[in-house]
Amino acid sequence: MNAVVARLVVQRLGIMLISLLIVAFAVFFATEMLPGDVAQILLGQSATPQAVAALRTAMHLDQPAILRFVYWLGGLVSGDLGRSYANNMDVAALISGRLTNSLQLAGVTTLFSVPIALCLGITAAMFRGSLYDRIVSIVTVSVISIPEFMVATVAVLVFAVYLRWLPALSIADQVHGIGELLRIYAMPVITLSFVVSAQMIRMTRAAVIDTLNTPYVEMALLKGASRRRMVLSHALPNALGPIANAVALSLSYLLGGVIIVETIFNYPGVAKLMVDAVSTRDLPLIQSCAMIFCVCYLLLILIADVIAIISNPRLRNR
Amino acid sequence: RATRAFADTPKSGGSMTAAGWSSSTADTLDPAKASLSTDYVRCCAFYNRLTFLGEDGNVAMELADKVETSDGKSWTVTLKPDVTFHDGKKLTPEDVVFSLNRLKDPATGSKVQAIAKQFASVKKVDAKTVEIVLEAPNADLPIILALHHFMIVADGTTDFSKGNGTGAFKCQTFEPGVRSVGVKNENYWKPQLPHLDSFEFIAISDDTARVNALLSGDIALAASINPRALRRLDNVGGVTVSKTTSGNYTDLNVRLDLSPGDKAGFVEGLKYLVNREVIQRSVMRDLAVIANDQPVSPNDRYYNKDLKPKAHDPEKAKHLFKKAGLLGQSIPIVASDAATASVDMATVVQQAGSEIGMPFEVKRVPSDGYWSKYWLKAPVHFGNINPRPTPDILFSLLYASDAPWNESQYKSERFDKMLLEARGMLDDTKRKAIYGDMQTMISDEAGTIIPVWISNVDALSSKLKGLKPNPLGGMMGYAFAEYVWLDS
Amino acid sequence: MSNIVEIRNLRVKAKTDSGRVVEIIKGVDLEIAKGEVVALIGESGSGKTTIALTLLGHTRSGCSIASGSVTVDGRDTVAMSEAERRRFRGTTVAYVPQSAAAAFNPSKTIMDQVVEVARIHDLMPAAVARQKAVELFRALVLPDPETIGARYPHQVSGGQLQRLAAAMALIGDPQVMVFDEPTTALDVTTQIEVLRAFKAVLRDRGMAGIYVSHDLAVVAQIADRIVVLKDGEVQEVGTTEAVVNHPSHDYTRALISAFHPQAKSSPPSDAAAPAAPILQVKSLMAGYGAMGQDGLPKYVVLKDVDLTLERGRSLGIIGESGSGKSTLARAIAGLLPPAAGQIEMNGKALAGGVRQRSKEELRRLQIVFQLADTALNPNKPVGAILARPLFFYHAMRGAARAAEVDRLLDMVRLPKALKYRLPSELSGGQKQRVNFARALAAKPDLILCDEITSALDTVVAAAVLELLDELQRELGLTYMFISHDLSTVEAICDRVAVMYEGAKVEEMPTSRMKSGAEHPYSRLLISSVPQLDTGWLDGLDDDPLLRSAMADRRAAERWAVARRQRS
Amino acid sequence: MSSTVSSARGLGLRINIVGAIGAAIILFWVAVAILAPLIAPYPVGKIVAFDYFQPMSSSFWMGTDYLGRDMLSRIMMGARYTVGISLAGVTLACFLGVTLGMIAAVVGGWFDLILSRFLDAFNSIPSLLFGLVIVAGVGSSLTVLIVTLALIYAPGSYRFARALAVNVNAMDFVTVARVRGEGIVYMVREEIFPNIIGPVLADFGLRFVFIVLLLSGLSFLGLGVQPPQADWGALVRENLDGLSYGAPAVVFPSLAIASLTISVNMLIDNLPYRIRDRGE
Ligand SMILES: Nc1ncnc2c1ncn2[C@@H]1O[C@H](COP(=O)(O)OP(=O)(O)OP(=O)(O)O)[C@@H](O)[C@H]1O
Ligand SMILES: Nc1ncnc2c1ncn2[C@@H]1O[C@H](COP(=O)(O)OP(=O)(O)OP(=O)(O)O)[C@@H](O)[C@H]1O
Ligand SMILES: [Mg+2]
Ligand SMILES: [Mg+2]
Repeated sequence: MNAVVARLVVQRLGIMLISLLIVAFAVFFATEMLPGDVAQILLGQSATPQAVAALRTAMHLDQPAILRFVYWLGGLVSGDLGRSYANNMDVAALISGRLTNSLQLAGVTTLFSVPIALCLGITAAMFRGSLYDRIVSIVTVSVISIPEFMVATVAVLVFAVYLRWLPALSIADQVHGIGELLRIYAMPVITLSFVVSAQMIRMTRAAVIDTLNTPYVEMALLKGASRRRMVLSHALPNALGPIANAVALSLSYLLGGVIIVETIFNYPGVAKLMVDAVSTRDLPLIQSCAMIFCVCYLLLILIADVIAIISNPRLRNR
Repeated sequence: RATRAFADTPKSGGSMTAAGWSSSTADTLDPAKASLSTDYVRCCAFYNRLTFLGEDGNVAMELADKVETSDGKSWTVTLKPDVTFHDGKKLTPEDVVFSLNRLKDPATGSKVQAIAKQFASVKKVDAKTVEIVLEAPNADLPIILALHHFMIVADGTTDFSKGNGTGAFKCQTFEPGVRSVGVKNENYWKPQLPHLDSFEFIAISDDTARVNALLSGDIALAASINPRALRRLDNVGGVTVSKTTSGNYTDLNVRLDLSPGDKAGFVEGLKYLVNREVIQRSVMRDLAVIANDQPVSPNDRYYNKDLKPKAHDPEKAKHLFKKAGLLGQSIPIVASDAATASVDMATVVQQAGSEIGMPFEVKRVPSDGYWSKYWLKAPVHFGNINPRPTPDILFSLLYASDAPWNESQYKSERFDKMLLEARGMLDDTKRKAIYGDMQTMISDEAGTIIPVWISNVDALSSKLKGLKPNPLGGMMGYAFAEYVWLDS
Repeated sequence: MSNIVEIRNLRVKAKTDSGRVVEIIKGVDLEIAKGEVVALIGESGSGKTTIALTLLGHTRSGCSIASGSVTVDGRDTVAMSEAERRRFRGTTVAYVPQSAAAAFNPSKTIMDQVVEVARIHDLMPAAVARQKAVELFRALVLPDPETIGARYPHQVSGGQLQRLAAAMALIGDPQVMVFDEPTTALDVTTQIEVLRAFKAVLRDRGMAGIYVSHDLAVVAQIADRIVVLKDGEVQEVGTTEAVVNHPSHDYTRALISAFHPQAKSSPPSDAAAPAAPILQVKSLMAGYGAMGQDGLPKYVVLKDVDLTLERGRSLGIIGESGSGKSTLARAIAGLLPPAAGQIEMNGKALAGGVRQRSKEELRRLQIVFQLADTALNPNKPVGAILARPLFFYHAMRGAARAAEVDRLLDMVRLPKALKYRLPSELSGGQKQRVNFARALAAKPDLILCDEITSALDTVVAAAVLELLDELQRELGLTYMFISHDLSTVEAICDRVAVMYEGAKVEEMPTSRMKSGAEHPYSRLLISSVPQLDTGWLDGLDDDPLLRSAMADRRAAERWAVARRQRS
Repeated sequence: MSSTVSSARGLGLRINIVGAIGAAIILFWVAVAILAPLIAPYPVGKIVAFDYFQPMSSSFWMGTDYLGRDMLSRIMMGARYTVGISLAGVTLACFLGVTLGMIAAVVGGWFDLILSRFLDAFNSIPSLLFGLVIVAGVGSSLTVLIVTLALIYAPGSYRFARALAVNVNAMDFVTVARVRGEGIVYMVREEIFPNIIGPVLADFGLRFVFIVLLLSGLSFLGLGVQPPQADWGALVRENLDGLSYGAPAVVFPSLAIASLTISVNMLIDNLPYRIRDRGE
């Protein structure tokens, strides 16, 4: 790693801390705005004012919320995510397993969808204007315009209910070995790929076409280079920056945005955890999830920017 | 028939997965805090109650050998001998005293604190007897003790995550919001039970996904399925359906102390406007029984058979709205997915209203926060009430002047007096008469419109045997795990 | 003697977006003998590049060959299949582009791109290709021939890049080289080196070449024959000697007479009143990058520059590429707030940044940028571009404004109909005139002209210069005229300042430029201007002064590159 | 590109066949949306058949939904919400995002840094939480829904537009305008915007698709469209049970969504262009 990248990374990590602080405050105020608090929600229909007050005292929730929030922030500095209000478990313990699941799903989806999306985007750019290009672009838009829950449900109906090839539920900790991994992840991964690929395909295509119009690609043509060479060897390296950015933005969806997939396939990930946390007003848990989403998002953007720099010697050697 | 008898002979062994419809990080193994079906299922598997309600609605004994009283106020409970907790500790009266007393303590966060308040004292008498003294006589105590929250936990328990009870299964895994696994308690005090070696319980909140998981064989029991999935289940082999008509209902509440509910005629008009038949047939797909605006279910022995539901009569409704001076005024109805089928019911009312020139405006609000923000508060809104085992509980919870959940702010001194009177009454015939009158009062005077009783439908693999309906709710009153077996 | 290239009745058509088909090459015949270099000259838009590209069987998108044949080495590039063309390109015909800076892929090393032809056509093993490339670098007198290939395009200077582009073309040992204005973007000192390198290589290998340019003096040094084009048709063909000395066609004659622009006619009020300075620059320091602790930016470009511009006069700024000419203009215009020093206009100090200056101050001082391509918003028609300053400064609207736009177009000798076009539909000269007209629209006192004629052919450039002169006389404008083309400066300026490495090294009246320059760099610069004389370039080797100056320069260049790589 | 070219010479516009088909479908849906109350055969909320998920029939052209309501009427009325709200939402989102992005690029410096980081942070707040807060804080109406949709999608649009605008901002013609003393509004509107409009429109197309889908998610949170009305996404969602019966109630709204989103993108990829008089 060279100086430019190192400086960018250091600077971004600094900014990340500030962003996290902003997010923490925003989430805190947002949560405060929601009706009801943990005690009230845990008691549900039996929440009489006295019961709520007593439970609040019992749960040490009688301090002002802002104070509890500040304590939580203090704990965060020392790496302590706090305890969940809803079930008094350590938030870190509550999250770790689920985060692993989410990262696994996101990872498998990335491994699956990114190469396919890049291939489609690049080939569509290569044969711009051809029938192939048109089909790819229409199919891309159709694919994202089908709601996610529908894709997932159709997949379950076909592969799990009628054909019985795959399990309808993806229970992450049953994975032993590659065959099982494929069986269990197949449907969630396909569903998610449908959602995230379109943007990657379109942006890749646009970025490659953009660089295909440059004089150095025309020069390659005049050197006798084949279309393949023009695209892969000349256009692509220069389009890497924008492509990495588009990929990063699409992938950032894979952590917090997959609630529907987690619900339908009963996959225990952090998106559902966050929803649970919101519905129980479990502030430490909400905060921790929000921090995770934010860190992942900023990291993805950072990685994209680093790729852009590394792929561009002009920036790399500044 | 021979085959049938053969099929009905319980088989031991095997494991199964069942799915409820909701779970979250707030899942708990503390019976006092249990709030969702998933909690009840777990509690039933890991703990026992002193009594329980059988499929016929009659009280049976579980951990208690006997529950006796002479005046309805002071009760003695004799415990069964030789019952042990999962950790090997013997069941003692101290456990019962601890379990019941903590329900009273507001700091516990108990769901039944309002009911447990009537325990004036719970005391150990001797090595196998506990004495419960009530604030006032209540003939229903044995039924109250059958509620899921009244499970007996070991004395002094503070950490409930182990699920240390006397129940048929030992808790092996408990991940809130994800799943729980129970393995057979080999030392279970009930002979021959449970049949299963282990069972796993998860929740699939998406209705379609739950049915699909059953159809694909991933789970053996899908609780509370959508009525619209029935047609699908009819056409496939290997799946059966278990219906329970219980006391669950979704009601349209009009607060009598706020406009428009305070205008005479409005509530009555609404009762005539609600098309119960359409709700039963279209919204509930016939998995419902038409109800008569009061909370005691037809299964209950105190049900007043003579009280007829109001017929759908738009003209009469129109007349009544006009009388209330509200005809033509747009009135919001708050509905939410939090209250089962309430959005669809609201649109039925809305449509009926639009045909007589009464524009209702459906306000769908998020399920999130519904119970704290809208329920009991909005002038016209929906509620959803789970079955309760006795009219006394229902009335004191929902209709007494000081009831915590007085959905329509119904206030009647006469009603309150009748409630107290009936509670301590050990004579069943008189009690029935009083309860009958009270049902009529609610139906005519309160602002709660209860159009139908909602049946609960569980779908199960036909390999799963032994599941019977129970008045406490679906999945055999949530206690299926102990009783079902797998037929290979 | 057999011809290696024969173009017969070539017609190229282009389709415009309204579907109209226009012919851009209208039946051209052309032949090139083995070992012969033929120059294509003609004004911008005359079809030079289009013809050159047909030798490789290529047309730019939107264009296509309508009819005719282009036979190279006995094969017709028009009739070939695409696969055949691919094999043909780089091996039989090779192309050296107009802007090498744009033609190099910024993300690949130079070596990779130079040997790419060999790899594509599988001409030789990689190691051999590299060896050959190094030899070519040496033959093209590039510094550090062994290691220069490992650099990226942005790490070498423009002149070097142009030579590297030639190496890239030569690696496949083509029989025909196509040079498309390979020196237009270079300053004179660099141009000489590149020209010499090209000439040597072509001569050594006996290659045939087609050399596209609009600069007659350059062409005179390198070509055996000259073909003069206009509007897609051949106007005149002849040996270089003949065309340069006895042009027969009007256009050629215009080209040649434009080469010797009229020297600046002294302003009428010259001696009478010593004109008050309109702009004074006092010990100006400016640069790029973050401000350091000493109050100076990280890269200081301008070092202590003093300048005085007198009203109604023109000051020329000359200097090699990177010497800070544009930076000076940017600092004066307020685009680059100075780190130290002062700029005064009409005796009043100007604020450093654009935002602090008043609208009136901004109006009086206009800047015209070097690259007309990027200085015009590609999405606005010419009319709108010109109308904006009229509205902005003078609140003109409606018919008055339309009339004024017409007048401005007229002033810069452009047809009125042009106002409906987008900049991309204009030729380079037209764009530059629009660019200039926009500055005029503000009715300024002072115009900073940054290389406004360097992309234009001599005829057009001469016309623009004449226009500048005329406007100065009519409107009393003051110019600061930046250029690396000394004859241009000579034509328009009263005084000239020489910049070298960010400092003003010398200032003198234009009339003394040829004789009175004292600073060695000024002298090198002045003697590098090509002459319209076929023997000029070859005669240079005998000039000892130039040779030593060149040697110094090369050392300095090496040092500069090394420094750039370190930082 | 497409060989057949149809043109509207009267307007001086020209559009190719693919773009024309896209435009025609969009116009069709806009017309349906406008005329829906007049042409819908039944009231949206009326249960017209006791049977649910009925197949297509002569009285119910698109079958019935899960309650036995007429699907054709529901889709027609749904067009009002899907077409109207999505277009308004995406337009507002892109307007906000693109404007701020361009301003950030032109102004640069601290303004840019702070705005960018702030919007990045905003972007990582889950939209569910955001939606809930909105409902809790400001209540629910169509306007609120549109603004919420816009706020959710504006940061992405901002990032995209800013990256493009930064490149344009480095061009000389922008500098020329700056030296002229132009204000920020002119710079952004006249100099930057026309030069990024192409990619911005392509982005608009994708965002439109996402918004159509997000709409149904938000109406389930109680934001905006209220029963018995439903946007198309909500129609698909509420009739999803019908999927296993192949019910038209779930197929038709899906087709409607696909036809609208695809045609918007088709139109954007093949926008009509003006035949300009270039004076020759
Ligand atoms: N794609 C196109 N569509 C329409 N006309 C075009 C297209 N490309 C080039 N032209 C026109 O073709 C003519 C010849 O262009 P060409 O680039 O060959 O000129 P040139 O002599 O090389 O000019 P320059 O000196 O400016 O490079 C010009 O008038 C130009 O406007
Ligand atoms: N934005 C910038 N950041 C850093 N350095 C710059 C920047 N712009 C120009 N420079 C450097 O400043 C120096 C002077 O550049 P300037 O553009 O003023 O040269 P010039 O004399 O106009 O050259 P040319 O004849 O090529 O136009 C060069 O070394 C250049 O690399
Ligand atoms: Mg050219
Ligand atoms: Mg310059």
